[in-house]
Amino acid sequence: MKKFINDPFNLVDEMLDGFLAVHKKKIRKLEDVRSIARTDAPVAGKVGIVSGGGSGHKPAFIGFCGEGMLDAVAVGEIFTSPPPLACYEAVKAANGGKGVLILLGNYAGDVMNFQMSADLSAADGIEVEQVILTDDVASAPKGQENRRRGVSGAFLCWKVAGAKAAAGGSLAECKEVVERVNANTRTIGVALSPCTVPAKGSPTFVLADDEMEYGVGHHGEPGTERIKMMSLDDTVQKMMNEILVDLPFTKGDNVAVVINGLGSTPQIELYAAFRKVKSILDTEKINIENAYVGEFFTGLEMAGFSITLSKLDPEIKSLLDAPASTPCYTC
Amino acid sequence: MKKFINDPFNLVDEMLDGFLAVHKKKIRKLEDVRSIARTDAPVAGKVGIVSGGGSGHKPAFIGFCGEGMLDAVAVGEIFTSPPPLACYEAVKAANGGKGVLILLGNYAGDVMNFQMSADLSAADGIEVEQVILTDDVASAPKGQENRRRGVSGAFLCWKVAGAKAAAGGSLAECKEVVERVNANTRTIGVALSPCTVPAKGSPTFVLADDEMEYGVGHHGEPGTERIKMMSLDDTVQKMMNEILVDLPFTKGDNVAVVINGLGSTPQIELYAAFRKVKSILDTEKINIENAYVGEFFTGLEMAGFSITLSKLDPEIKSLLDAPASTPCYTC
Amino acid sequence: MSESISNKQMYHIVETICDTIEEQQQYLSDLDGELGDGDHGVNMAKCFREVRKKVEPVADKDCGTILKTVGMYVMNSVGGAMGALYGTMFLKLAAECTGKTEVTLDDLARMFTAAENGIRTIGKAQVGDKTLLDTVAPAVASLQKSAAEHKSLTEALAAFEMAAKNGMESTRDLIAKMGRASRLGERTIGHLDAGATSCYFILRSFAHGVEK
Amino acid sequence: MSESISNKQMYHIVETICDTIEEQQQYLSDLDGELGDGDHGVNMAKCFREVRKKVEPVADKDCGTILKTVGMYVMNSVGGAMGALYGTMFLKLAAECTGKTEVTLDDLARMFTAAENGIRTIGKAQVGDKTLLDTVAPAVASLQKSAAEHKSLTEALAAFEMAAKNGMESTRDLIAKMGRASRLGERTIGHLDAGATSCYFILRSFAHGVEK
Ligand SMILES: Nc1ncnc2c1ncn2[C@@H]1O[C@H](COP(=O)(O)OP(=O)(O)O)[C@@H](O)[C@H]1O
Ligand SMILES: Nc1ncnc2c1ncn2[C@@H]1O[C@H](COP(=O)(O)OP(=O)(O)O)[C@@H](O)[C@H]1O
Ligand SMILES: [Mg+2]
Ligand SMILES: [Mg+2]
Ligand SMILES: [Mg+2]
Ligand SMILES: [Mg+2]
Repeated sequence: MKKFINDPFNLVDEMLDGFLAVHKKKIRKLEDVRSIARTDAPVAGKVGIVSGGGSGHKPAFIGFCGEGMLDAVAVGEIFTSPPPLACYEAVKAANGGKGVLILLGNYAGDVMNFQMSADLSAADGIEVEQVILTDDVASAPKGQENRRRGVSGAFLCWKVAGAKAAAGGSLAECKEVVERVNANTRTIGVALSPCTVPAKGSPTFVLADDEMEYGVGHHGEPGTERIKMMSLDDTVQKMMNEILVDLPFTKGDNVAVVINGLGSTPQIELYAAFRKVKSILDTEKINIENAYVGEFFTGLEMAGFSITLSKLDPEIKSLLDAPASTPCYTC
Repeated sequence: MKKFINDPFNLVDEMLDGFLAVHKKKIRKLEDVRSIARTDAPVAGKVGIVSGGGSGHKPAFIGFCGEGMLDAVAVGEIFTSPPPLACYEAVKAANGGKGVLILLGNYAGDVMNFQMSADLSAADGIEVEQVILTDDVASAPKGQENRRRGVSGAFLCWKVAGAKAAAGGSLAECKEVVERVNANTRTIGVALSPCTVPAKGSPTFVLADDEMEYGVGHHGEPGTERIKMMSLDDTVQKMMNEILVDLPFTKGDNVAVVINGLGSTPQIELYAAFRKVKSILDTEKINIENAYVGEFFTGLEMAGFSITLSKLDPEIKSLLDAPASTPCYTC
Repeated sequence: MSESISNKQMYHIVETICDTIEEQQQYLSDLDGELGDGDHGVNMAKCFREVRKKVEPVADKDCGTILKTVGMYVMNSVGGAMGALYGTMFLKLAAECTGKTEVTLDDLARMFTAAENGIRTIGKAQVGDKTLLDTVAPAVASLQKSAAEHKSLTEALAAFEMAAKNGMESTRDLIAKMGRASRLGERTIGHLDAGATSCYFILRSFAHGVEK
Repeated sequence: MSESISNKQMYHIVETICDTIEEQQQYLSDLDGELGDGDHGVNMAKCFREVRKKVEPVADKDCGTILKTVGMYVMNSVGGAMGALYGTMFLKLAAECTGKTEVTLDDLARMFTAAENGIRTIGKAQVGDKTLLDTVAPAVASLQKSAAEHKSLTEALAAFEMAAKNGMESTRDLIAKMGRASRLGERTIGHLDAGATSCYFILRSFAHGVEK
């Protein structure tokens, strides 16, 4: 393992020290727990939006804490969900008196720890709702959507939830709009090489020189198939075939596209992938309204990318376009 | 070589197709040449700021084309400077009648091709000035600063030049302020693993499992030393020792810091590196006014990072803080 | 062996847990590597290294305090499914012996019943889902049976350990229904579940720690 | 061999350049890999593969048109130091034989003198800096001398090739002062310069192409 680290067990704390120093205008650390909040949280009279999860997904989650997106984020160890107290304090910090919406990926640890924080918060009289995100088509078959992992589609959900809350939406409205986004979002990922969790020191998987892990998760979870290397266009075509039929996306749909680098795939390849996605959607007469290319939800230094399609309606489109100002995303 | 590509010789064009489709609100392609400009270029009565160089440095250069930064960018093959015609058309597209400032790295190809474009532009009656950026301390000894490579310090130069031009600065003023930034900026890089130029197919260098390339260039140029792996803190200390004495930066200075990932180093490590930079600067009583952590000027999927320090004065500080809206940087 | 566990023995039990997890770190990570993300040993070892330090200052306190100290740390510092599940387990164990410097077999049966319920509530797993519940549930059932039959503490703990072990072993032939491993479906057959295994080491430490 | 180069021969020369670069691609990249970024062969091969297509439609035109077609493509499509330097070289060669269907030794000497000057102006290198100028300069000097001495075209081209070869070989013992390699200082001794080598192949093609 070659990494720029000191003691691996201090890495998340050291990262957070640096992150807080760089972004002190936008975010602050909560006391006693490893959670952050936008500097002005709680915003009185606004629904609080909270997320969190393991670290190592740069820029997720903390990079999206700020105006128009997440009010507070609980920060776990690398690829490990944060403990209930961190989640609970994040909820309290986000609570502006209008309730708090927790958005989380569908990982056992996140589900348990956020559930406990929700119980603690409810006992405090804070109105709390949760939406568990499930956009990864590779992680469970159609019909079992609620078993699927939440992956890079989360970026869209955070954006929409934050914008809806900023626009004065009620807790129920914020929850409903995120559920709508989640229900209309599909993602699939592919990897060329693994990542290494510093505390563990060995790669999460091993691939031959001519192999790809198809359907990989962003912690390096095994995908649905180990396939031979293909050209970029063939790879994208295979991924799109799977996503398009799953929802399904059909002629005339308006969509947002996210091409998300998983860590070490150069942007040049991501934009080239977008080009192929666009040409497929053009053929299908599906209209791209919003496009995001870059790193949103990575798996340390994994080489790979994911494609997310999300069917839009006018409200969701306008919420995506609403202003946001966070450390890693501004619009 | 494992990459998401089709024909390597089409990669830059395919990338650009994707890039233009995603960022069509901010940038457009020029006709007949591989160059881009902000959609509203030329901005009448404003000095035009132009840069360009080889591709593969995501988000540099094209990611910083837009309001408040670069007006036009000439796009080369991977790690290869763009031809004179592309540079020339970029200059013409940026020319709002108040002259054009070209900023370039100190690479033989860039110097030659931009010089030819400057000659062609001058023949057209366009007032053109050039500043060759030279922030990499590892690439030539002190006293021979003009032989040094231009690396991630360029990000600060583009920002400042763009802001000065937007504020109504004359060509001479824009040139002067960039020269001031360049003269006060120092960078050093280190790599853990190489990158592979797709058309070539083999890594730019080979390192043993316990080695780092110290002083590496962002095309994978050999550094000044091949050293044994060290802890992050020791690595940063060594880099800072070299940068600090070179200018020198001294007690009471106000600085901007850029921690630039070279491609596949996770943000978590970059922020941890920033933490150590900050602790060293705190000890030296050097005050960080602006801090930038992320990818600004990469070398494909190289694992590594660079540290840039730039001594600020009030004007430069305010130009850094001025608004910008580009595909990959907004403030 | 006496018919109850003293607070001193409870402290030994915790030390035994810490020692065992440390010893088994690599083994647990390897198991998790087969089906999960391979960090189970590292996570557990890091956690229980810290538990050892946290518990030392309360070594002389009552059993409830000792176990609550473990549970609070595990629950609030570690994170992950393990933090929630083992945190809940130790906090539930603690809650049932608050203030006690001696814990009888009846107490122990009540404590573990509460722990199992806590794990079921938070984890929502069933027996057979290839999780640590497959270790916990038969061990707790055995303890309840021993208590009902007024077995000796020694006999009860031996049966408890054996039931836990069989429970752990049972996961080898199961298909994972929970956690990361559940995405692998049939591919999980033939591998022990990492959580079920670490849980066995913890439960075994109750038997072994008392012997010290 | 006649005492001038016909436009037909000039076309053969260009074809020979294209063939040679294609053959030597790996060798050139390997040389560049020792001191530079290892792409010289790939860049040159990609370039001259396209040159071949661009020149075909003007195969019957005058020498100036043929060489200008090469120069325009190299200058405006390839990029890099090579695009600027070789682009300049071919455009300067072309400018000195505009409209000519026959090129004499005197013409050739004038053409290459212009090319050398162009390369010096744009590249700002000196002889001895370990660049392609170390190939060009002695070859051009030899051509000038042959012309002054009214040597036969055959003799002149043989001497031209030999001078280019020696020039290329001279780079082995030099320290690079230009381009990427210059950052390596003394470490560059013992390696041929990639640009000097590709330049030798180009100049040699003038001799070999005429023979065809
Ligand atoms: N819902 C659940 N109920 C009980 N145990 C569970 C549940 N989900 C996961 N586990 C246990 O968690 C173990 C994995 O723990 P660990 O590797 O530390 O966490 P992670 O999967 O987050 O890396 C599994 O082996 C399984 O025994
Ligand atoms: N200033 C210069 N004048 C003449 N030749 C130069 C100059 N700079 C570089 N070269 C030549 O360029 C060659 C490298 O070409 P190439 O590898 O294609 O470009 P790059 O260095 O951009 O990858 C060197 O071998 C050298 O001969
Ligand atoms: Mg884990
Ligand atoms: Mg090159
Ligand atoms: Mg695990
Ligand atoms: Mg080269």
